[in-house]
Amino acid sequence: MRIRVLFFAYLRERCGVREADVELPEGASVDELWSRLVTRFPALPAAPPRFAVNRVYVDKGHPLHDNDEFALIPPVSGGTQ
Amino acid sequence: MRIRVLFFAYLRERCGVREADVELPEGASVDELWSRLVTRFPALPAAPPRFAVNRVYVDKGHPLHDNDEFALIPPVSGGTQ
Amino acid sequence: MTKSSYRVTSDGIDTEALLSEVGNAAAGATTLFVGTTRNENEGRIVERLEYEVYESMALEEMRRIGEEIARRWRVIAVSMVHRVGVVPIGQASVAVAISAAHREEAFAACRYGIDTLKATVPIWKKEFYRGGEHWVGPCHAHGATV
Amino acid sequence: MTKSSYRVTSDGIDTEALLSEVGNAAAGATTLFVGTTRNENEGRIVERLEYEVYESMALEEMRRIGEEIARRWRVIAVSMVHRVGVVPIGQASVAVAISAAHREEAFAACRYGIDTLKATVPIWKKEFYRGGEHWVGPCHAHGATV
Repeated sequence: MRIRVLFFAYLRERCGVREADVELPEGASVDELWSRLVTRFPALPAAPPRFAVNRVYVDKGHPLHDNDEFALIPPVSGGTQ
Repeated sequence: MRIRVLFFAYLRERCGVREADVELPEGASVDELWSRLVTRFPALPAAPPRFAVNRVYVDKGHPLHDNDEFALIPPVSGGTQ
Repeated sequence: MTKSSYRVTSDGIDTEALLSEVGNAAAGATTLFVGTTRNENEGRIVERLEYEVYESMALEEMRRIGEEIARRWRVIAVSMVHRVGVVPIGQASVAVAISAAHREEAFAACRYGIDTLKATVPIWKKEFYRGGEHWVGPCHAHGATV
Repeated sequence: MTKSSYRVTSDGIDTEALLSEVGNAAAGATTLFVGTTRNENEGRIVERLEYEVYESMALEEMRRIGEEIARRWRVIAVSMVHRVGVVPIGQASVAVAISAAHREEAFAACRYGIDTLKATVPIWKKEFYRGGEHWVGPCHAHGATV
């Protein structure tokens, strides 16, 4: 299955991409996708950011499906104090 | 000494006056002024409202001075909920 | 040093002016509370509202509230305004605006400001509804129905 | 039934429009929070600010916050807007407006709204200051100084 991966803010700058497609075996979870990404983008930090699948926060055990939109969500800072 | 007394809201309407002058012996307190007012304005309620002297809340023991501005302050309701 | 403004007005309340009044380059957080006259109170349909004020004391009392706010929280500016006279239903009768570096202070100060204003500032509201009128206050026994 | 509006915009935030959006004859209390870009953060003089957004998720997340507010408090209307792109110093970057019958709910819902928005809505702030730039976040180790 194919997952669309989105990069934002400092992760986008460090990895130098806005998005990437990743091929994964059926039934793979967010955790497995993160491992794949760390290999492909060595600039990713060791500590994972938050993850969203189809615009909803998920934890690392979340199962992925073909065509899911997966986002790496660095610490957010909407607005000011 | 002479005290200027101000009436507001429902107390103004019940007593039918906006203000009144009251002569009191030197050294009289708010409490004594209130007793005098209850006699002069029988429409005043038995339970006293809050009192202000020269635009500051005071308690009933507060001593009065010549030309003080004394106000009967019914329950306030600034604004809405 | 806190910037402050306290007003009693018989005109409509200009919230935009209030917000720009408390604006400041150091202010990260601005809070505004607006109290609006409602068309209903305790089951009665309110047709008209009128506010009476002891103006000189109301302004002094607002200033005391502002000074207490400045003592308790690190705020940059405080503005309070209360409309008096006839206030049409759905229009603002009171507003409190606060600016501060951070939102914690801005919220706490605004809440304290409106709560204290409503408890201590000598302004009285009279509701006119179908079949009666009523001075509104914590002690409803004081209201007179005609 | 709560009325709601959620927006991400690259234009200036119109607080007056936000306030009239949540206006309602049954609303006695309106609260507004405005977050403004500051000229200083942790001792650095900030010259420019830029916000990046994951827009589709940001709007969904704001809607989820609004729905949670409607579940937890009796509010009449909720509006949230976040500005993105370059935001000049001193201008509003985010605003939350709430109307309710009573001020207790209006304050609680507004506070929850801005706190949750700042914690969960995927928007990132980059500060540009003399000699560097910096992605702002709870974890400052993630910032890159150039």
